[in-house]
Amino acid sequence: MGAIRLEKVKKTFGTLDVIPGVDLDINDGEFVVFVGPSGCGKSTLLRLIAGLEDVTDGKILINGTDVANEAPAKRGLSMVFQSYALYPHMTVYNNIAFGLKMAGESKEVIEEKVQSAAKILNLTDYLERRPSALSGGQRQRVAIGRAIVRNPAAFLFDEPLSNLDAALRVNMRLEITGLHQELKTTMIYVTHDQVEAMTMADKIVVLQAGRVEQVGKPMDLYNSPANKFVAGFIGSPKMNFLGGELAQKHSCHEIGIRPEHVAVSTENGEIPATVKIAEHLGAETYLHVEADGYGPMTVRATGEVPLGEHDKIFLTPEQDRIHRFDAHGLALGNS
Amino acid sequence: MSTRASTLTGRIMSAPSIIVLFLWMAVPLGMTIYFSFLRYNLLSPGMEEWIGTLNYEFFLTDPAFFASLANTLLLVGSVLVITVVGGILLGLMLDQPIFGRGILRLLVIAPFFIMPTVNALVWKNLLMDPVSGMFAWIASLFGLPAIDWFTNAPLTSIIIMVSWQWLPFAVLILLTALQSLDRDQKEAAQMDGAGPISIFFYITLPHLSRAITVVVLIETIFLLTVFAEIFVTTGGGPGLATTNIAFLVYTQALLQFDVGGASAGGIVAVILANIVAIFLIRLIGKNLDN
Amino acid sequence: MEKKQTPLGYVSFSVFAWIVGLLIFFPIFWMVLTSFKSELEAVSIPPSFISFDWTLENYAEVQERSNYFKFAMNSVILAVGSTLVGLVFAVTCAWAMAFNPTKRTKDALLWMLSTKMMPPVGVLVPIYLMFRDWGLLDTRFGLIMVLFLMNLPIMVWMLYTYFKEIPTDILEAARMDGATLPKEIIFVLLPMAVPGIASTMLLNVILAWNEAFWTLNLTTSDAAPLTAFIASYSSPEGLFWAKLSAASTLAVAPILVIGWFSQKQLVRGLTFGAVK
Amino acid sequence: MKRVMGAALCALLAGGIAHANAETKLTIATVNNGDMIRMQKLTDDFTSKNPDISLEWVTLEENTLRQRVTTDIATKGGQYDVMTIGTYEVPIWAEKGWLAPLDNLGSDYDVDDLMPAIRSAVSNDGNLYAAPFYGESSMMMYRTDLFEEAGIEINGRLTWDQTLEIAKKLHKPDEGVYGICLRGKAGWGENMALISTMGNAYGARWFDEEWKPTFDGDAWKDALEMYTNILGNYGPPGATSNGFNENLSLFNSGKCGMWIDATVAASFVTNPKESKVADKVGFTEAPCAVTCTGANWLWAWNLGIPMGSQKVEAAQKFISWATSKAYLELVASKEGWANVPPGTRMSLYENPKYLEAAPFADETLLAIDSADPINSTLEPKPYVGVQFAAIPEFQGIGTTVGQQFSAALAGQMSVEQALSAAQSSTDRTMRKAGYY
Repeated sequence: MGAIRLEKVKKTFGTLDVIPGVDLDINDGEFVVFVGPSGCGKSTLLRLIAGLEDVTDGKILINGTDVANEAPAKRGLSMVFQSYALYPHMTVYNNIAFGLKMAGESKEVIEEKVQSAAKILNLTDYLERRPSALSGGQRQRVAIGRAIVRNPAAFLFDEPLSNLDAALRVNMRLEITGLHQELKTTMIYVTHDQVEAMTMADKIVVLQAGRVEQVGKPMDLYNSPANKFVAGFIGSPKMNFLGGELAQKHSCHEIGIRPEHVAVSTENGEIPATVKIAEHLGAETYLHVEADGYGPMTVRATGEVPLGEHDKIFLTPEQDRIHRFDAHGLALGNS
Repeated sequence: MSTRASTLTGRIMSAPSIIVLFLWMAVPLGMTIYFSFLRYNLLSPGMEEWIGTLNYEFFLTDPAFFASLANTLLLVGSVLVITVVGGILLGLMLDQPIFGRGILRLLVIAPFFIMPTVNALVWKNLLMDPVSGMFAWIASLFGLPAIDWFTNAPLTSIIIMVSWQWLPFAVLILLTALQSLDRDQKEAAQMDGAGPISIFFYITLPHLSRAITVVVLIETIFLLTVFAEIFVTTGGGPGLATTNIAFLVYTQALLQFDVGGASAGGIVAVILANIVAIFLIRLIGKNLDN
Repeated sequence: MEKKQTPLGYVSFSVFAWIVGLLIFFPIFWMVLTSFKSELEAVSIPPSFISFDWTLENYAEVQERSNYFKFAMNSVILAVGSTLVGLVFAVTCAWAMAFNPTKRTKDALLWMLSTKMMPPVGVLVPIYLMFRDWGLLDTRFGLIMVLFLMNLPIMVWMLYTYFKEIPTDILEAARMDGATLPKEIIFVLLPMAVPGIASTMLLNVILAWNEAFWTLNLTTSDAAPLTAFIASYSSPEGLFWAKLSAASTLAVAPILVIGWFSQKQLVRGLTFGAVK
Repeated sequence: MKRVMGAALCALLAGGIAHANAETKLTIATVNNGDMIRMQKLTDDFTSKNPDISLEWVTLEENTLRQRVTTDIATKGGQYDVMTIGTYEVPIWAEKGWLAPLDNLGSDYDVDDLMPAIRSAVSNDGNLYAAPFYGESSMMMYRTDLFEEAGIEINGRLTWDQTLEIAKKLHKPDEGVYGICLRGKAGWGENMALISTMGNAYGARWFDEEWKPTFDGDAWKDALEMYTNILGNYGPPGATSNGFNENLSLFNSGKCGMWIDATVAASFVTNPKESKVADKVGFTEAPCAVTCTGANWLWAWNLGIPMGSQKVEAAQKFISWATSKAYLELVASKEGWANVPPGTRMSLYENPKYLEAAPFADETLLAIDSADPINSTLEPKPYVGVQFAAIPEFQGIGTTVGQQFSAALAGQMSVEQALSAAQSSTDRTMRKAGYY
C-alpha cells in the first residue's frame, strides 16, 4: 500500500526557493515519473519525499499519515540512487540484506528474502561478490534488490539509468517496467530523459524551476500539453513553434506542430522550405529545413525519402494536430 | 544539504572535540594572559605583583626577540624550501623504475620515524662532531679541515637536521601525488611536442600543487615549534644564532623561571602563529576547497 | 619522462638512486652500527665499518641502568591510548564536519589546526599547576589526555579529508535502509574508511611516540616513556657515544619497524585529501 | 566500541594508581653522571638494609634535571622525595623554606667530618639542608708526557699568561693534539663556571655592591680576551659545543695538552679502562692572574628533601646511607678506592688507601679548601658563590651571558660587543626583577 500525497510542499535553501509549493497525488501502485531539465528540482522533490531533506513547509502524506517530520527510515520507502550507492565493503548478499538486518529480521527471513530478490533480479550467482566485481547493470540490479527486500510502500528511483550505456539503459528500462508490473508497488522515478518518462510512466509530472507544469498520462501530455514548455519537452524531436502569419491565421500568438505531424511534398503545400540536413534512418527520415519566413524547422517523414541539401520542398501541418499558445505560452483550446 | 535533525546531530557530534580543544586552549591561555601581566618568578612564589604591560615591553624590546623571530622564519622557510624541492626530486626519482625500489623507499622514509631528540643526538655526536665525527673524517679524506658545524654554521646545522627529519614526509606525499598523475596527460603533452622539462613545469608541477600545499601546511605547524633539535645541540647559541621563538620562550620559562616574561612571550608567539595561520589559511582555502 | 630506459640507463639510474637513498639512511645505519662498538672504537678515526669487535655490552649496560621495557611499555600505552581516545572524538567530529557541514565548518577546522602552532612551553606552568591540583602528574591517564589533545586537530583534519571522499549517497542509502546514526557510522562509514583510519592512527602513534616536551615535563617515573629514557643519555660523563647509540636504537626501533611495516597505509591517509 | 575504550581507559587509570602499596617508595631525581649512576647500581645494598623502602630512580641530564626539579619544588608538585641539587640551589631554596632540614641522619653520620667549605655551602643558619654527595673544585689536568717532550716544568701556581704560552707550545692540530681544552658550551654551569673563575682571577665580579653588573669594566675584558684567545686559537675545533663531558672525551682520547675543569674528572682521566692517557696525567692548581682569589670554583651535588614530603623519614635514611662514610667504603669495596665520590669528607683524605689509589687527592683537597663562596672576588660583592651568584635570577642571567661569550668564542661578535651585550641584558634582567 503506498498512496502518497504532497500538500503545499515547499523547500528553500537560504533565500532560494527551490520548490515554491507543490501539490501532488500519487495513487497506490502507480508508476510516476518526475521529469524536467536538470536543476528543475525533481531530485530535491524526491529527496523530500524520502526524508533526506527537510521540507520547509507543507505536508507529505503516505497512506494518509503526515511523515514530513519523520526520519527517512520510518517512512517505509526504498530508494535507488543514481550512483547505486552500494556498500563497497559488503558482498552483494550483505548489501541486499543490510536493511533487513537493520530492521532486526531473523536470519531465516533475511536468507529467504534475499534469495527471492536475487532470483527476480538474476543475481543468484553473484551473491558472494563485492560490488566492485560487478558490471554496471548488475550493480544497478543489486541496488534495486536492496530496495525490493524491504517491501516498501513505494520505490524511489533517482535517475537510476543515467550511468549506464545506451543499450543497457533500454534493457534496464524494460526490466524496471516489468518489475513494476510484477510487484505492483508505487514507484516514483526521477529522470531528465523524456523517453524514459514516456515509456515507463503511468503518470508523468513535468517540473520546471520547482514548479509542476503539468501532470498526466504520457499520451495526454503528448496530445494536449498544457503549455509551451511541456509541449517542447515531451516528444522527440522537439515540437516546432511558428509565429507570424500562420499563428495569426489560427488566431493565437504562436502555434506548435510536431515534426511527425507535417506532410512533406516536393510539389506544393502551405510552407515553402529548403532542406539543410537530411538524416536518413531507414524507417524514417528527419529533415532539418529552413522554412521561408519561419526559420529552422524539423520534420519527420516515414520511410526513405530521396531528399538532400538545397532541395526545395513544401510543408503542410496536419490541421487537427496544431497546438495553439497565447503570449504567455499557455495552451489555447483547439481551434 | 541535509535535514534539521542531522544538522543538529552534526553539531552535537562535533561539539565534544571542539569543546575539549577549546578548553585545552582557552584555560591555559587565559591563565597565561593573566600571568603575563604579573611579575611572577617561579623561584619567588608568593611575590607576584601586577606590573601591567612591563613583561611585554621587556620581551618586545629584547634584542633576542628580533633575532629569534628572524631565526624562526629562516628556519621554517629554509626547511620548507629544502623539503619541497628535495621531496619533488626524490619523488621523481622514486617514481622511476629502480632495482629494489620498495626497499629503497623504506630507507628514504625512515628518518620520519626518528624521535627528534635522537635525531639531534646522532647528528651532533656521531656525524657533525668536528673531532671524531663522520663528516670530519670525510673532510680529512679530501685533505680539508673539519667543519666546525655548531660554531661556524649553527643555524645551517639545525636546518640540515630538521630537513632530514621532514624530507621523508614531503617525499611520501609528493610521491603519492606523482603516482596519481594521469599518464594520458603526459602523453598528450608529448604529442604536443613538450620536452621533459616543459612537461614538468606545465603538467607535473601544477598537478602537485595541492600536495605541496599540504606539505607546507603540516610542516609549518610543526616547524614553528621546533625545539628538541636546538635544545640538544646548540642550546640556542652561539649567541642567539639558533634561538627561535619557541626556544626563547623556553629560556624565559625554564632557565630564568620568569613565568611572567615567558607568558608574555608565549602570547606574542600565539599572535605570531595566528598571523602565519591566517596567511596559510588563505593559501589553503584557495587550494583545498575545490 | 616515462621513456623506455635502456638496460644501461636502468642500472646506472638504480645505482644513483641507491646512493642517494643510502646517504639519507646513513645516520640511522651509523647509529645502529655504533651501538655495537666499544666506546673507544666509537670515537676512533678513521671510523671502522665492519672490522671491529661486535659487542652487546652497550645494550646490557643501558638495560642495567634503566629498565628499557618499563619505558617502552609506557610509550606503547601512551601512544596507543591517546590514539584510541582521539579516534572516538575525531571520528564523530570529522563525520559531522564532512557530512553535515555548516557555514563555520571550514573555520572550525582551521582554528583547530592553529591551536597547534602555539609553543607548548608558553603554557607549561598553567598546565603543570592544573595537573598538580588534579593529581595527574606522572599518570598515564594525564599524559594520554595531553597527547590526545595535542593530536586531535591533526586526526580530525585527516579523517575529515578522508570522509569527504566517501559519497554521501552511500550514507543516505544506509539511512534509507533504516540504519540509526551509530549503526550508519559503525557499519558503513568506518569500514569504508579503514585505510584512512589506519593511516590516521599510525601517524598519531608516531607523533605521540616522539612527543618529547610534555612527556618529559609531566612525568617522573610511573608514566615516563622512551623520551624520558633517552633524556638521561644525552650527555653523561665519559665516553658515551656507543651507549648513546644503543639507547637511541632501542628508543626508535619499535616505531621504525611499525612505520616500515605500515608505510603503505600511512601514505594513503597522509595526503590529507591532496591526492584523489 | 566506546564501551571497550572506556574499559581500556579505566584499566589504564587503575594501572597508574595501583602502584601505591604498603612499602614506602622513594622517587629520587639524579643527574646522569658517573658517581650517581654508580649509586644506582648499588641500590640493593640499601634496600636489603631497609626492606620497607623501595627506590625509584629518575636519571636526567643536568639541565633537564634542574628544570624538572625546580618546576616541581616551586609549584609544590610533590613528584620527588629526594632531589639532587647543586650548591647554587641549596641556599636559595633553604631560605625560601622549600627544603626540609636534615636533622635525623643517624648517630653515626658524623656531620663534623664534612669539609667545611662544602658544609657551609649546604647549610643555612647552622642547619644542614642538603647532604653533599660529592664535591669538587676546579684544577688543571695536563699531559706529563707532552710537557716533558716540550721541556715545560711547572713551578708554583701558573698564571693565565704562562698557560697561554704553554698552550702555544703544545698545540699541534696536525697530530691531533690541541693546546688546551676548556668549556665552551653556553650555560651558567658550563662555560660560565670556568669564565667566572677566570674573571675572579682577573679581579672581576658579577655584581657590584649595588647589584649592578660589571661587564663594562676592564677586568672582564682582560679575562674574556684571554679566554677567546687561548681557547679560540689553541683549543680543539667545535669548542663552543664542548662542556665537561665532551672535554672529558677529548682528554681521554689523548687530544688535549691541558684541561682545566672539575676535580672529579681526575678519577676518570686516570682510569685506564676509560682513558688512553691514564698514566700520563699531572695535576696542578687552576691558573691565577692578578689574584688567586676565586680562581677555582666550588661545587657539590647534594641530596635534599622537599618540604612537605610525606616520606621525610625514609628519605633521610636514604640520604644518610648515600652520603655516609660507609657508602664510601661500599664503593671502594666494589669499584676500588679511586672511584669513590670525592670531595665531601675530610676522613677520606686521611685514608691511606684512598691517597694511594688517587694520586690527585692532594690537589683536590687543596683546591676545595681554597675555594670560599663568601670571599671569592678581589673587590667586595653582595652575593654568595664563587662561579655563580646565589640569586634566583642568576640561572637566566648566567645562561644568557654564557651565550654571548660563546658567540665571542665563535667569532660571531667581538669581545667588546659580547661584553656590552652581556652588560645590557644583565642590566635589563636585574631591573625587571626589581633589584634597582
